[in-house]
Amino acid sequence: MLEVSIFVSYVILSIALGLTFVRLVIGPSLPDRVVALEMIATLTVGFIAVYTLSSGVTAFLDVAMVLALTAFLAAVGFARLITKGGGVHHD
Amino acid sequence: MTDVVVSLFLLIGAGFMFVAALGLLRMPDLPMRLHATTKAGALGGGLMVIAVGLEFFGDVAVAARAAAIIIFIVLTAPIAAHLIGRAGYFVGLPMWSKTLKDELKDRYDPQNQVLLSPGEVSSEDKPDRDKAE
Amino acid sequence: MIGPLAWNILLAMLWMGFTGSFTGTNLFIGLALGYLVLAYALRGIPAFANYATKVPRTIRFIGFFLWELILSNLKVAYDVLTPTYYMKPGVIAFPLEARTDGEITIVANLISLTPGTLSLDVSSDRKVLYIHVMYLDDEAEVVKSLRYLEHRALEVLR
Amino acid sequence: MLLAILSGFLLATVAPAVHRQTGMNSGWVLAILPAALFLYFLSFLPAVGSGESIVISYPWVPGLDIQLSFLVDGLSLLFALLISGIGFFIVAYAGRYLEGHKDLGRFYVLILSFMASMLGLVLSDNLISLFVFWELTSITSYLLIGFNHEDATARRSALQGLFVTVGGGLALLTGLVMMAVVTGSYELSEILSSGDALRDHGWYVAIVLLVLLGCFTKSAQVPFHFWLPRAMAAPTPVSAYLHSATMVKAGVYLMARLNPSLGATDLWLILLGVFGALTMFTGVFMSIRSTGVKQVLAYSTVMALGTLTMLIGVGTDTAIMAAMAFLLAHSLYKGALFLIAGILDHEAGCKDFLQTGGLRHALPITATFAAIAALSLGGVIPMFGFVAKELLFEAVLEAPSLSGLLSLLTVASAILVVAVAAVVGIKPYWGPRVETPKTPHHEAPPAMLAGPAVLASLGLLFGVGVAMVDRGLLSAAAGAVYGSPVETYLSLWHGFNLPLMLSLLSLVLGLTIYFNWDRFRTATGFMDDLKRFGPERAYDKSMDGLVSISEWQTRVLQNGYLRYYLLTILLSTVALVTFSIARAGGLEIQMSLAGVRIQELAIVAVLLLAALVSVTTSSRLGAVASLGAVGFSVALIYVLFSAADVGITQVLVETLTVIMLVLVLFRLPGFLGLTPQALRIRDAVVALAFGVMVALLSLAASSTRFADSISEYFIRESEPSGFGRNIVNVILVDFRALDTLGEIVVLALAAVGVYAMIKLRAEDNRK
Amino acid sequence: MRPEVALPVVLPLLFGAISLALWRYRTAQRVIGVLGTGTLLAAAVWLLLATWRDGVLVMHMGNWQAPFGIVLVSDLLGAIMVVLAAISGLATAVYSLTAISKRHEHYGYYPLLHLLLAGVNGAFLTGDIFNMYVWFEVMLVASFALLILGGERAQMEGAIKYVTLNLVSSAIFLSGIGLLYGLTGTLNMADIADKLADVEDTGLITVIAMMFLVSFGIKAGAFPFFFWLPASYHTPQVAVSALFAALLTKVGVYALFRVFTLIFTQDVGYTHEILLWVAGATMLTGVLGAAAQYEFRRILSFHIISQIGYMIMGLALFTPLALVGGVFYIMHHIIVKANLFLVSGLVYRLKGTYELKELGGMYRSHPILGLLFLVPALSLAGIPPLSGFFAKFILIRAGVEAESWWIVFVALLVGLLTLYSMIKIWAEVFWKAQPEEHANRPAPGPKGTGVMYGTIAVMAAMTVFIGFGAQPIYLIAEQAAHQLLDPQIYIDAVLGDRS
Amino acid sequence: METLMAFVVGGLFAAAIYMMLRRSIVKLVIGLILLSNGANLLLFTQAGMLRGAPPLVPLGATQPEGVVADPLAQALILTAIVIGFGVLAFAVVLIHRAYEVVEADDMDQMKDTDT
Amino acid sequence: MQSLILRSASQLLLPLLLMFSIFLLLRGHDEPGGGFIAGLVAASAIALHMFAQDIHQAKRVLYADPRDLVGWGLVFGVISGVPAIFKGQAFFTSQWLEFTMPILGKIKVGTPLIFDIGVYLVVVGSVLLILLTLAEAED
Ligand code: NA
Ligand code: NA
Repeated sequence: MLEVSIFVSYVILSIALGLTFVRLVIGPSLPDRVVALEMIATLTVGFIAVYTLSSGVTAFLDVAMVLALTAFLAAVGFARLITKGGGVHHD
Repeated sequence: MTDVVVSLFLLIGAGFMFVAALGLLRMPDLPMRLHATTKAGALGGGLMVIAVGLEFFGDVAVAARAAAIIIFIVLTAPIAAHLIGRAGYFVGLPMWSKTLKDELKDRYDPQNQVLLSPGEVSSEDKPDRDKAE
Repeated sequence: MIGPLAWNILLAMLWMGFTGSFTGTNLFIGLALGYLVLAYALRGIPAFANYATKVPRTIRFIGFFLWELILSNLKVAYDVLTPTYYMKPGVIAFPLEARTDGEITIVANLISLTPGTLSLDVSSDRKVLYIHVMYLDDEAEVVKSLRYLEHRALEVLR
Repeated sequence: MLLAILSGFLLATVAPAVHRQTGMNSGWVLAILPAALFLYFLSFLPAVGSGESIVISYPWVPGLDIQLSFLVDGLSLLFALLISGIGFFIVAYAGRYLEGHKDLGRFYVLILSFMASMLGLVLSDNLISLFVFWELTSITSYLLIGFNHEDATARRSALQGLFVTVGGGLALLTGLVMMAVVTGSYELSEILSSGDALRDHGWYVAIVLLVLLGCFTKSAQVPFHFWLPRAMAAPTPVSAYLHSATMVKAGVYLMARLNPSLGATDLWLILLGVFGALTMFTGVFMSIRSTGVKQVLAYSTVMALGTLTMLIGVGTDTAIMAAMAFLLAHSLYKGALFLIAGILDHEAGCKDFLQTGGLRHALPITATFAAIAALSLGGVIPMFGFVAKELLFEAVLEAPSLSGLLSLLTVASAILVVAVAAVVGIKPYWGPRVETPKTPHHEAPPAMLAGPAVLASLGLLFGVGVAMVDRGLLSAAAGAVYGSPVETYLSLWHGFNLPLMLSLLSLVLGLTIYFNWDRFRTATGFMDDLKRFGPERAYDKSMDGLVSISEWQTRVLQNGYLRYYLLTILLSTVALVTFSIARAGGLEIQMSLAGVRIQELAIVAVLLLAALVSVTTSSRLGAVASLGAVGFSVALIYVLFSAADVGITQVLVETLTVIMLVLVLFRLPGFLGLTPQALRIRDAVVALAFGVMVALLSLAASSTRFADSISEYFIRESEPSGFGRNIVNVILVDFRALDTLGEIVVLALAAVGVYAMIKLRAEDNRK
Repeated sequence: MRPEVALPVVLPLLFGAISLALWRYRTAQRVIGVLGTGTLLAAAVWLLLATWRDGVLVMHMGNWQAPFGIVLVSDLLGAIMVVLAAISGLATAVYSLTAISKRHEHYGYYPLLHLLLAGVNGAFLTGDIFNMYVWFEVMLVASFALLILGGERAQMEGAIKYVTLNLVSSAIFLSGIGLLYGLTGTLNMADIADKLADVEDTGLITVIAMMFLVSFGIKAGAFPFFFWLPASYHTPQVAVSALFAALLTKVGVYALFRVFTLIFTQDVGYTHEILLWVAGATMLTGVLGAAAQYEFRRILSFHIISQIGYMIMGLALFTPLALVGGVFYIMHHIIVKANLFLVSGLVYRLKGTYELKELGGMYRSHPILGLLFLVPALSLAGIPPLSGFFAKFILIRAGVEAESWWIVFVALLVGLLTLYSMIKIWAEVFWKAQPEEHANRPAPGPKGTGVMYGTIAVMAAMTVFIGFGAQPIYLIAEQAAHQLLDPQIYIDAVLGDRS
Repeated sequence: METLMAFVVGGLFAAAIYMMLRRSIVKLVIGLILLSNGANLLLFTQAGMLRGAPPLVPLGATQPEGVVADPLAQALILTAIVIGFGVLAFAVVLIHRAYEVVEADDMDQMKDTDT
Repeated sequence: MQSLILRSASQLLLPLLLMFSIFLLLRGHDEPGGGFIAGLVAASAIALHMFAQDIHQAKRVLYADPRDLVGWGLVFGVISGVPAIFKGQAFFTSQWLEFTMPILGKIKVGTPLIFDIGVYLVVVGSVLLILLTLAEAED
């Protein structure tokens, strides 16, 4: 039961990753890409959750914890850049 | 029993993740993409982490970490969305053509980084501003 | 709210130390006992005055909020998953009742997490929250539900 | 012995101080040393004259078989006496000639050092110490030629001399080393007895060529003769000493020295004979074509050097004896004539024979000794030069082969020599008075006259009393060169024989040419055009060529374009690796995608695509964002394959990198489409090639494993010995703490560097 | 337990750390700068003597037995390099007392100096291939920072090339380590050598050897990887140039010596043949590059490259004598090249320019400096009896014995062309009269040049000593070469004699 | 998986090198980042890849149960990542400064020091 | 960046992250974490504060000059390897002390921990030195 769900989750997350990636590529603006990057981080948290379930090793949750923090930090950084006028008009 | 619950949380979470990703791709402008990722992403991630917490139910370390992750996601996702959303808005990214109204329009002065409320007068009209600034 | 909560957690920790059992169940027991101690034994101390009522109210609010969150997501999910768009987006100015920075922040974030609304920014005079709304079919209805959310949040916070 | 040789260097170090103390008498004071050395070497004469040779050895670098070992036999003694004896007069002379010159102190340093080097050269028994002194003479000579260093011509001439002689010296070094490898020793005293081993060895030809290259360049043999006349940029005492009496003879010395071990073959005879004869003729021909005082003398020196070389090549006992006699004669008269040339310059300001004439009244003593020296040069009886010339004719006439050619050139040269002798001995002093740049008021001071007087007189003395030098010194020297005692002895009068006839013939014809000197020069004017094809031209061309090649190379290789540097490096790497793989006959590779999970595939796909996007996107920040995606994917790979700490670190670092980029890129402009399509394709091909190479190596290395990893140890010992359950962290802070220490040092350094970069800029902006 | 093995690494780390911590106190940093490098020299000499007396010394850092922990190993080559590093470090520190401006001191000059030395010494002493990578990076980043201290355009441009190409080198190095680790499962160099010794199919190993060749070739400035060097070495503060010239490329050379005598000896006929070609091409391109230059430090920079060629030639010929020559060459070159840069700095100090065409008249005005230039310059060109002569002589003899005629020819030719460049500098800077139009260029002036003179004179004296006292140097080099040719000595010292 | 990773590593190297061959200094930096990722992953691949077995010792035990991933390689990579970060930080700022000085994002305008 | 929301959120996030960082530092020897990771998290926390508030606020929170952190952290790191030498052991041989404390039980304190703290300080100092300097330059 759980194995199947894990497999299915992996598949769903992989597809989601692909979709997000498309947004990352096509943009069109920097904020769009940043959102996509955020989403990738969130998906990574998801991957880690599934992986924790499938492997039974909980140590990887720490990675997810740090990931949640830093992805936010990156977004803040980008937002700061964009607000200052960088990277949108002459991108 | 646990397996079923865990699977449920996991699959629903993954489903929301998918929705978020698809929304990100399909939505026509930045704010709406943010709608998708902020809500569905946070919820999906949260549910999946809850699934982990349930699977290792009773293990304080896991529970604490799961809780921390969820709190973190819930805490940061809307802030990030706000930051990116406003940034995108202020630098003038076009909104979807079918947007009904925009009360924020022309309220932001990037020079002074002042955002006026609807009734306020634009700062340039205020006589007492220090011109040297 | 934060102070008493910290005390509560501390008491739970002590409980776990005394009993020498570091399990989730015991933590839960510790938290509950701590709550009882703070809510009843120390209710005379001003800092803990409202603690008794606040905790259940907070829990109720979280429940309410989670429900809203799920609802909002289902709505978005439907829109995302179906080929046609039902959105009628717009940006509205929502006059805030929240006053302190903390209140404004929490309200804004809650709004971002709930049905079809996304806080874009607070005006510099902190009177207005600009919100991007996804389904602006009936603006009054939207504002009303936002107001309701704000009230419930402030109730917990104040 | 060592002290005797080094004393010159030692005195050199204090010479400027001595000069300051003794003022105008410094020449005499400092000349005490060469005089003392002369006497010291003279004390060896009895022993050496009776056939002994003395070897004295001091260890230097025994590990390399380099000794400071010295050999005193006839040959080295002859040279040592010439060097110290003439050195005495030169130093004394220079004291007056350069009186008041601001660099006189430095001049002493150089000339004394040179003398010491020269002594070391001729006395060395060890080939390497010989070479050391050999090079020292080149360097000191360089500094002396360029003594008037603010003059560009002097600098150029000095460089030319140095370049030619050092270049030859390097060939010589190779030859010497090869000799040592063949014979197993660097000691001349041993090598001289290994002649057969050398001649039979496959390297013989190479050794001869290399050694001769060194000797020919040093002794200005054709085609390397061009540097010597140029070297006349040096002050006259230098020309007299280095470029007539001593340094240029170093090459001759070495050929003579090695004659027993390398000589007595056709190769040796032909090379030395032909090049020597050509040099002889070229020298004298150029000499008579010149009019500059020092030019004439310099070219006639070339002639003498050619003669000596030729004689060593001929190699019969007569020839060797002739060579030794000629060597002595030449040193005496050429030393005298150069010093007289200096007097002409010093007193009358004459640098060209055409500016001179009728000076016999103003400079009677000078004129007298000039005449005596010129007679010796011209080979007129009863001068010592005559003795030498007679023997020279005899030697070439009896040469074992090439006799005809050598004799012809010798006679032709002898004729021209007479003309040259007339030019230097007659032209300035006789005939009508010619207006000289300076009017001479008096004779030169005694210090300047002493040298010409003594040297010229010795030429006469030795001619009349041949026996004074014959049996002791010259026969010993000749014996050393010949390899066994020589039977030929000198005499002033041989009777009416063919050589005497030739002497007379040359005298007559030579004087004829002298009296038609102007016409002769005009008639041979076409020779100037030939210079364009001469060796000097080749030297100039190669110097220009060197600079051109250098510029070209810098333009091509060090072109300033970072991407071409990278391209070169990467392509070289690919080439090296590919070639090595091909040489190894391919690599063993096992490929298998079994067991790869779908999520892993997805992540890998995203990773690669993100990398691709970051490469191809035209949006700068889009590239940064894609980079973030790459980073997260990599982190996920770490996590999926059990590396938690690495995953966390990757995530953190990735984020901080993005933030940093964002902070920094803020000001930078967007990408420009700078490169044309074709170049982009080229770069892509290179990049792909490199990628494929790395992938192949990775596959090959994963498919092969020679031993188990030492990780087992850490896994086993982490908790018990490192007291930590996170094995990675225990490795980081304990098992391999040194790595971690280095790592934080890197971080600290980077921070300091960044801080400095930005703050220094800020400071500059404030200014 | 032999503390002397680790001191050359630990001391500069400690001094670097302390002077970093004392960043507010400039004087303290200057004092630590000189005292620290002085102490380092003492420690280095101690190490060399100990290694000379007792053979290869090993310290198992953290007391973890080899091959598990990191070992520091001092064989003679390593110890020699450490001494040379300490000498150049001390010379630079002393010279810097007047040569480095206050503001550069303020931004971390001395800590960078110490830590650079720590990196260099770490690389020389470590017996662990990954640890070597770490020290390489320490050295590299320290050198990056030193390079840009000043912030001028030329420094930026030079630094970008320097940084980029060296990072490529590092990446290739790291990849090579990864591949080696994949094959052998170990990082200890002795252990790697030991494990590779019995391998029969050596093709892959040789291929990996090429990665190391390229990586270290870049660091060493060998052909065709040297481009970063002429682009950058003439740009920083001259004291920094001198230190770089003395040490950095030599770390690459050292690494080549280490891995191609210890680890990659499976297919010497092939690998060392390639090294020989690299050596020849390096010599030639370096010296030719210099011929057209008219900037003091640029000429010197190009000559670093050609000199590197000689060192690699020693390694490539791979006979006992050739290795002696290589080691001897390194010793000679570090002293001489550092000194030449220091001389150029003094000339700049007095004249305010490095351009030969604008310089002149210094033989007249500063004869002592002229002499102090000639000693290292002629030594570099291999004029006897200075140090460079013996270095070249040994290599020539080794080349002759190996009958590698073309490399002998190249080595000699390059010697001649080196002389050409040195003489060019001499003629232009010292002999030529000062060109009128550049006579009044502003220069920092002679204040405080005494310290600089002193440093240069001591270095020149060392050059002379290596020449006249070549025997002890030769003996050390010979012993070092002996250890290099018999890797088992190193392996046994590190892993213990297991037979 | 090692096979797949070989492609990843090769791909990263190729991308990195392509970027470094561009004229833009910003692209150069991106290339450097990719390069260091590639090298790290190469090392990771070579250590052998194992799923779900982090090198941790369970509480109370002295050794992990069963086979765990190679901790040494992980420690090395961690070190390499940090070093790469330090170097990169420097490089990024250097490029920033170079840009300020040269005033163009074009390596071709930075070739004065060579010739 | 003038965002009220971020500013007030950062007041909450900062202590949270700093606690998290210390947690990672202390348990790094047993679970994922350690001085380096912890240092990066702490640096990130302050960087976030810098973005949310301003540079001065961030510096005030940090209190120490980042250069001091770098310098003294490095001193710590090197010094932790030295005690062994006084016991006649190789540099960086770890030295452990065992305490028995009430409640907490047996606690092992050793030089690797000091080393880890050194690493932590250097990382915090270096990263912040870079970020703060950059941010200052940008203004
Ligand atoms: Na380097
Ligand atoms: Na160098």
